[in-house]
Parts: sequence; C-alpha cells; structure tokens
Amino acid sequence: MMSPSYLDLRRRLTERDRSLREKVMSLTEAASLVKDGDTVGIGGSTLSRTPMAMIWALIRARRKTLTCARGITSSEGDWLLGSGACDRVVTSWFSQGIVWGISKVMRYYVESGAVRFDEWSHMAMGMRFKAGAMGVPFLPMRSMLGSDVMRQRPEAREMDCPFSGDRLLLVPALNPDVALIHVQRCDAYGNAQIDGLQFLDIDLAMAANRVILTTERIISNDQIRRAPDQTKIPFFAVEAVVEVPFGCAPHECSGAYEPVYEHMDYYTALVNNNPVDGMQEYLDRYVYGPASWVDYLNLLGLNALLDAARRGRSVSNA
Amino acid sequence: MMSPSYLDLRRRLTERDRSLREKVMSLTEAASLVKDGDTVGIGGSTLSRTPMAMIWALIRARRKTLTCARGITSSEGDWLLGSGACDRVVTSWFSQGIVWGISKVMRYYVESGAVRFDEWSHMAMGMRFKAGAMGVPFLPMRSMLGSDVMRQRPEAREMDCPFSGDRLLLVPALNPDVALIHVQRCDAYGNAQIDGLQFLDIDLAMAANRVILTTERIISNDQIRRAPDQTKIPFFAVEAVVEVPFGCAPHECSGAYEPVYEHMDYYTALVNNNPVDGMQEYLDRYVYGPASWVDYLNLLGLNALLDAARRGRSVSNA
Amino acid sequence: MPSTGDYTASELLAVMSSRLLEDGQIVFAGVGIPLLAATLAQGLHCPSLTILFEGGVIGPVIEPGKLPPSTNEQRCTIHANMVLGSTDVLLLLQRGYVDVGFMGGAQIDQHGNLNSSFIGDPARPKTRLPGTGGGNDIASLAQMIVAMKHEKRRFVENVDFVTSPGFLRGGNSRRDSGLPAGGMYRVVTDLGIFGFDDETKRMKILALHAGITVAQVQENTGFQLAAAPDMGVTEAPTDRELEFLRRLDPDRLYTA
Amino acid sequence: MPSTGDYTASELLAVMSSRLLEDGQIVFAGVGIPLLAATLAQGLHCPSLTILFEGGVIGPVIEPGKLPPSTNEQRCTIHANMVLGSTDVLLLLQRGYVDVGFMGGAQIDQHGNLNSSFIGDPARPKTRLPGTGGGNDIASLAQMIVAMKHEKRRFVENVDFVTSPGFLRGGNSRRDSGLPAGGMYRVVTDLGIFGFDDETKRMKILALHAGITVAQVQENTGFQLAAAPDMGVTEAPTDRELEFLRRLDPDRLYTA
Repeated sequence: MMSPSYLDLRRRLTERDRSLREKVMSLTEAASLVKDGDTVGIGGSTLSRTPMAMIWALIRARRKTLTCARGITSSEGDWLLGSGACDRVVTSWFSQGIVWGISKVMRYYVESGAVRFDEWSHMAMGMRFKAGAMGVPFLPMRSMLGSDVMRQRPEAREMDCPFSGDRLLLVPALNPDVALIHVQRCDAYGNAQIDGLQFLDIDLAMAANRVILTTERIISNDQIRRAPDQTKIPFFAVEAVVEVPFGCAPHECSGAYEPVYEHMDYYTALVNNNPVDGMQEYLDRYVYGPASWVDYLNLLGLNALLDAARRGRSVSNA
Repeated sequence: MMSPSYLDLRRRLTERDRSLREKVMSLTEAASLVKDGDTVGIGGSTLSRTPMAMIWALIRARRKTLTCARGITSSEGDWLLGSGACDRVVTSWFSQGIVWGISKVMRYYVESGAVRFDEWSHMAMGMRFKAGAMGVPFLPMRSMLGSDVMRQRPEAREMDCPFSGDRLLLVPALNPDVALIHVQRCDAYGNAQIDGLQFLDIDLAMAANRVILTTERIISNDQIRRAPDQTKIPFFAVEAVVEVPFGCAPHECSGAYEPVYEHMDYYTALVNNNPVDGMQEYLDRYVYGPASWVDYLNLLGLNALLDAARRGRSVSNA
Repeated sequence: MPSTGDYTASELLAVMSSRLLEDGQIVFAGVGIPLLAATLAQGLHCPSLTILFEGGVIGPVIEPGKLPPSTNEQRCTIHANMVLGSTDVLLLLQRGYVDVGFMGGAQIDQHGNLNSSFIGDPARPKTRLPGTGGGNDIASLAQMIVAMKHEKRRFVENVDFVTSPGFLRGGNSRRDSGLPAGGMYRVVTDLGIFGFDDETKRMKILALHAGITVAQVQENTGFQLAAAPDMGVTEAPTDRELEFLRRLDPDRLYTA
Repeated sequence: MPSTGDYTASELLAVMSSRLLEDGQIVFAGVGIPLLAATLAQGLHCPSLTILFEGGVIGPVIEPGKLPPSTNEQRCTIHANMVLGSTDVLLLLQRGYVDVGFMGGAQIDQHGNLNSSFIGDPARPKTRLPGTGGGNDIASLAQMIVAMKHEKRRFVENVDFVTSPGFLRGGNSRRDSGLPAGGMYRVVTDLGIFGFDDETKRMKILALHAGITVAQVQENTGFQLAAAPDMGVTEAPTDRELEFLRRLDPDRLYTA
C-alpha cells in the first residue's frame, strides 16, 4: 500500500482502453481481473449493496493476500478472512451487524495476528477515497485528532493549518487497484445508476484504478442517455459489467430486496459457533459447492428471496 | 473576506433556526436577508440557472459593496457592477457569453479600478466552495501552479506535500454570507431538486452561511420524501424560498427554458455601446421601472418567453 | 397499559435520553437506543427535531414496527427529506450543522472517552471490538449524549483505547488536541444522568433515577464520581412515553 | 458541394485539429472550434472518441445545427452519458482521465503559454480579458491542442500574463513548478501545425498548410520559429470533412 507517484497513478488509468465499448462478462471472467495482493475497495456499507456475488467469485478463484477497504465491513468481511482471500482489512468498523453482534470470525483472525485490521474513522475512510478520486495525495479533516485511532495510524499526519493555525489531520489518498461495486442498473459500457444510499461508492469508483460493476440488470445506453444526470459512475472508470440479479444476497439492494434474514441468522450462528470449522462448512457448502451464483441463490431458497424482494419493494413504496 | 475562525463559522449556522419550517416569502423579503458588504455566492454558470430574479431584487433594494463569487460570471455580473451593488468579483471568467464577446461593462469598471476582479481557475473556485462546504480551511489542488493567475492570489499558498513531496496549491475555503441559487423545484422548507447541470451549486449551498432559493415551482414535502435521493440541497441550509417562474430569464433554466436570445442581443448591444449610460437606461427601464418580476417578464414579452420555453422543452425531450 | 415502574433498563435509557433533546435540534443518531429516543422525542415534545443517520439520511420518518437494523439500510431512508453520501452526511458534523451527536457506548471513562476498539492491550488485544465507525467523527465534532448500561467494567477510570474522544485527559486537552467544538454533554445510564465538570472535565452525577443512591452508582463505577451540588432525581418514565416506545418497537428489538 | 480550397480559416482550423485526435481518446473540449473539431473527428475517424465539457458533461452527442452557445448550457447535455458537477468534471483532469485538452487561444508565446486575462501591464491593464475559466486547469493537467488564428499580435515572445501554462519559461520549468503531467502538444493555426522542442520547449513548425511559406509564418509571429527538419505540408481539407462541418454548423456560428 505504498502510494504510487502521481504520474504512476495517471499512467494506470491511461493504459486502459477507456473508449465507449461493451464490457459485459461473467463473474468468473471479472474475477480474473483481480490479482493476488491487490488492494480491493468494496462498495456498499454494512448489509447494503454489498457486491456479494463478486466476492463469492473471488473466493472461488482462490485469490490470496488481498487488502480489502470498505467504510463499514460486515459478513462479507468474514468470507474474505475465513477463505484466506484477504489478510488485511482497512475499515472503520467490522461486525456482522448490530442484530448479530461482533464477528467471531474477525476476532479469531485479528486477535491471532493472522489478519491486519487498520482502523480509520468512517469519515477518514470517506476522505481517503475522496482524495484518491480527486487525484490529490491527501485531504485535511478535523476528526480522529487526539484519539488512539489516530495514534495507531502514523500514515496520517497532523498539521497546523497555514491559513488558520487550526490543528488538522491530513489523511492519505487511498487508490485501490480495483473497486467492486454493485448497482441497481447500468449499461453494457458501465454507465451506472444507483438508487437510494450511495455510501462512499462514487468516490471509491473514481479513486480506484478500475471498477468491476455487478448490476441487478443491464439497461440500454439509450436509457442512460435519456437521464444523464442520473448516471453516478461514468463508463470509462469501469472495466467489467456483470449482470447478477440478487447479486447482494444475503445482504440487501435498495428498492430491490431487503436482507435474507433467515440466512443471516443461520450463517452467523454457524460461524460464530466455530469461526474456523463453521466457516469451512459454510464455504464448502455455499461458495465452493454451487455450480453458479444461481445455484447459491437456490440454496438460499426462492421463497426466502421472494420474501426479501417483497420487503424491499414495500420499503421503497412506503 | 478575512476568513472567520472555525468556531465563528459554526456559530453562524447554529444561531439560525434550522428546524423543518416554512420559509416561503417574496423577492423583496428575501432581498432584505442580504446586507451591504456581504459576500454573495451566485449559483449556476454563464447563462445557466442564474438566479436573475433574486439579483434583480437585490439591485432594486439598493444593496452596496457586495462581493460576488461565481464559477463563471456572465451578464448578471454586468447588472451587479453597473448598478453599483457589487464592488468585488471573485470568479474564473467574466464575459457576456461567447456569442456576445467580452463584457464592456466589466472592462469599464475593472479597468477604471472601481471594481476588483479576483481571478481564480474554475477548479479553484470549485475547491474553495468545496472546502467551505466541508468545514476545512483549505483544499489542495494541482493546477494554477506556475501561472500568473496564482501569482496574483497570495491568498493561496504553495506547499510541498508531506506524503509525496509533490508541489501542491492550497486554496482557502470560501464561505459566502449568503448563496443565491435557482432550482427547478423545492418544497416550502427548502428541500431542493436540481435537474441537469449542477455546476458548483451543491458545494456553494453547503459552504454558505445561508441559502436563498428561488424556484420555478414549489412542490409538496410529500413529493420530496417520495424520492429523497433526488434532494440536492437540504432544508436546513436554506433561509428563504421564493417561487419565481422564469426566475432565470433572460438566462436559461434546464428543462424549462433556454435563454431569451433576442433580449440578450438587445441588452448586450445597449450596454456595450455605452457601459454607463446604456446600463443606466437598461436598469431604469428593466430593473427599477417594473412593479414586479412579472412586469419585468412582460417587458421581455410573453412570445419570447414561450419561445424560450418551447426550445427548453425540446432540448430536454431530444 | 404499562404501569409506571414496569419498564426495562433499555426503556429507561430511551426515555431519559429523549428528554434531553430540544425542539428544532439536528441530532446525529446511532441505531438502537439513540434512534428510539430521538423518535420518541420527536413524537412527544420535539415535533421539529431532525434526525441524521450515518448511512446518509436527513430527516427520516421512523414508522412504528419498522425499525431499521442499522443506519446503513434502506429502511432508514423511508420518507426521508434527503439521502446523501456517507461522507457528505458526516461532513455536516464538521461544517457545524449538528446540535447533538447521540450514541450508545461499550466502555467510557472519567473524561467521557469511549472505547469500542479493544479490550486489553491494543498491541495484543484480549478482544478486538468492531471499531469506531462514525463514532469518532461524531464525538470529535458535536455535543454528545451517550446512552449506556451502568456497569463497573464499562465505567472505567481510563479506557484501554480512546476510540471516540470525550475530554481526553481533561482540562483543555480536548481543545488543545485540535477539537475546539463539541464534547461530552450528557451520559445517560439506567442509574442516572451524568455531566462533566466545566474545569476538570471529569464526570459528575447530575441526577439519579428514583430509588437509586449515590453509593449504588459509585459501586458500579470504576472511578470516583462527584455529585453536583444541586443533584436531582429524575421523573420516572410516564405511561405516555412507554406506550409510545412500545408502539415504536413492538418486537422489543432494542428495548428487551 | 464544397470544392477543395474553398473554405474559411475557421474551417481549416477545425479540420486540421480534428485530424490530431485519435480514436478512443477522452477529449476535454472548449466551445467553438474545439467542439466542432472533436465532433468532426468523432464523425469521421474516431467513432469512440469521448468529449467532456467544463459545464459537467461526459460523452454528449452534438446534433447538427444545434450547437451549444457555451459548454455550460443544457444543449451540451443532450444524449450525454453523464452530467456531473463542474468541479467533478475538472477533477477528471487532475485524476488523469483526460488524454487531450483542446482549447482556443487569444494570445500564445514561444513556450506555449496562453493569455486570456490582460492586455498590457496587469497592474494597470489596457484591457481586462475574461480570464481563465477552466483553461488554466485544462492546460495544467492535460496534453494540449490549441487552435487559433495566426497573427503577430497573438503569437508573442512572452505573453503579458500566463493565464494557462504551457511550458512556462521552457526547459523543465513547467515540471519544476509542480506540473509534472500534460503540457502543450500542438498548436494549430490557419498557417500550419506547430509543436515544441523536446529540450528547450520552444515552439517549432511541424507542418505548413499548402501554399504557406516559412517566411509567411515568421512574418506573422512575434518570435523566432524553428522548423522541424522533417517539416511537412498538410493535406488540404477534403470535401468529406467540409461537408460534415457545414452540416454541423449550418448557421456558421463558429466557422464564419
């Protein structure tokens, strides 16, 4: 995570083919764009708009030594740690969600020293992606100061403001090698629309050297061009588009479905009971076992998915 | 324009009643919220979404010694200079628009030394509002360096980045006393939706100590709450809501109307021929003369307005 | 119909902290008790209170029985006035728009510092807790109300790790660290309501709940607590408050 | 049908600069000739060229006869792929997404510096020009193509005021000022096409339009211009190019 020079950062963009071209592919093909050791920015937050299908595909592709960065980390973080795909987490919070409490999987790997957990405040995570998106090496902010969270992060620097004399914290840009982002809809080129909560996703997309989009559905470029002020991520930031309905399950996708709570209950009970063997059982059965993401969804059960979709619609129609 | 301390800046927000309350008023009432000497941020850009009706009302209220800040300044800047309302402009560009060329009104007042023209790059204007919106005293950027634009702005400071060693320019936050912003629609509380080009308006709104919104139409709060991800300015930033159809004329409002080109032709010919007397004639006839904004619009002519609206719709339906 | 005295510790926390909010305020609320308490306040005595959520929500309407499981999910956005980016909503704290930050706490110390990162030595922690989330940002930039259970292991002299700053080492140490705004305002527990000394910034008892003694509080606190000279006794939750709460959280998601 | 040789200086500029663009590039284009030239390139030899406008537009489709009067108006947004904030679109330059910045120029000097701020001493200017707009940002952060009329008063040894940086004082002065990326790539005029020496960063003639001599160019230039050893002659605008241009701008808004 040594930050590259400004010219290197620019070069990584300009080396890519940024023309308006189709980039629809399978989860497996998209997974091959991520290399061992990459820094991976993960879109969404907690149980919302998590790119679960893409993470599932990365684990099946046996990726190793990834550094994973997300504003708020939830059970997708468990998967990444428990599978051995990720050995470093950069986040402000890591738990399975308030309903299920603290992640025993996170505790096992972090307390044993196998995985590094770099804690930043949520706003600091946001500022780091924003700095990355803006092409500047840092941004100034006014929190984390005085706390032990700051003391553990020598990567950030205190500064006395040359204008005001105020003490500020400068947080370094975070430019992931790749961002995984799930959206409600995008076109075949990667022009993406996002409904509801945006979290850190726009800055993350622009900070990353390339974006892998998964989407509930692919729409035509004509539809995008009819409402260009609704495009949130431009096509030239995007390297892959994968259509994956229910691509966030068992997490939620705003307006489409709420979390599959039954499965979250089952999952958390299993892995918290035994973070190693329980997780292995889960991975074997749900990640390595199924022939496809649709098969994974089948294991969750059509009834549970339709219920989650009914709840998701009722929320957005409230 | 000495920047206030961070605590003063916060105090100016917390002193305001920021509850969800109706704040619909007339142009005249809204104009009384602006004091002589205030720094006024102006929304929109060039001929687009310019809060013309509000500027018209400020001139009628005989405001003086305003400092006016806008990304790109056009004929509304002429009005402010020619009326004596404004004696300092902070902008990246001041012209009447490419079609009519350089503003003779601007030239007259700036070259004679009567008005100060602080030039920043367009991105610097954006960064200054963004810093103001974020509550930080500056933001770093990588342009203006090495140029005479920078040399004329000792308010900005060069810095060698403590992370990368890169030379950066730190531009100071700009927190206007008040922002004037025209939107397509908002509710009576000031929750605003903006279609099409956003320019610097969102950062400007959050940087300002208070916002005066003019709007093509007031919609219900229920309509706002049906699509909260379309709200671009939150009610608590807003101090006044004024419903003013054709509130940008003779400039344009995206999706509603294009510029009233005939009137722009007439206006620019008049004032460029004689920046003082021509402007006085224009102000007497079009600003001080009419009993109301609707009377101003009547002078532009219903036919011209309907034509501008027809062109505006045809663009958004293209 | 609930009868007075018949309520859980969580209900007591929610009611007591809701009373600290004032109409017209903008409150940055965490999930759980803070969310319940803010909604209760809005329903009963602060009709124009505005709630913000870290996920990126301004002014939602929380419907009874449809409590969101976190502040980052679509349920939080129902009938909201605005949905915006997480960074942008956190920046409202930094810009100075927020009157009150309102959170739960796992561990607090005499100066109001909160720990949600480590139990034990951070270098070799006994327990790795979830971390700060937006807690550090909220506590750094706003006046804080913290609602938490009063237990000796939670009320310690100095937290193992300052995740979210209170008054740091007391005195002016918070301001001198670069945090000129905000700070701990009130801690609400199932035993009483606590404030901080203007000079030393040490926690002190402002009021006790009916039937609670200073000795009881001290027994459950890992440091010496002074009592304000005008220490009072809180008024027990009213039927109206409890009824509202129970309609709001019929499944006792947060009030069990 | 236009016949070769029958075109205006503006048409010549548009055609010659359009040929410098390559397919797949992302071009940040100003209004006027740059917009015309980029659209012409897109229509004839760069089908997947992406145009950005300073107003906040990515990938618009410019319809013949409906040219926008500036890059800040709704006409610019027709059938675009994305509309975003002005700061955000300018930040794409800083992030490194843009291959070519493409502007007109009022005054340029031997090192490619542009002046659009002052004529005469900036302290007591004879003429206050409109200023930089996004020009400084584009020229600071991208490879530049500038299209302008070739006149002695516009091609000066050193501009009165560096509004938009070229190579500043030549050599490494641009890089040393904190501008490691971008720089002047080509200047296109009605007399020829110009580049910059790799070492000195002084302007040099790369090619002349048919019938133009070095002496003619020198006569219209306020500083000494070297000619590249392999100096060529440009191919005249083709009927296809001129037809496309005239369909695009039938009212000769930018090509009179």
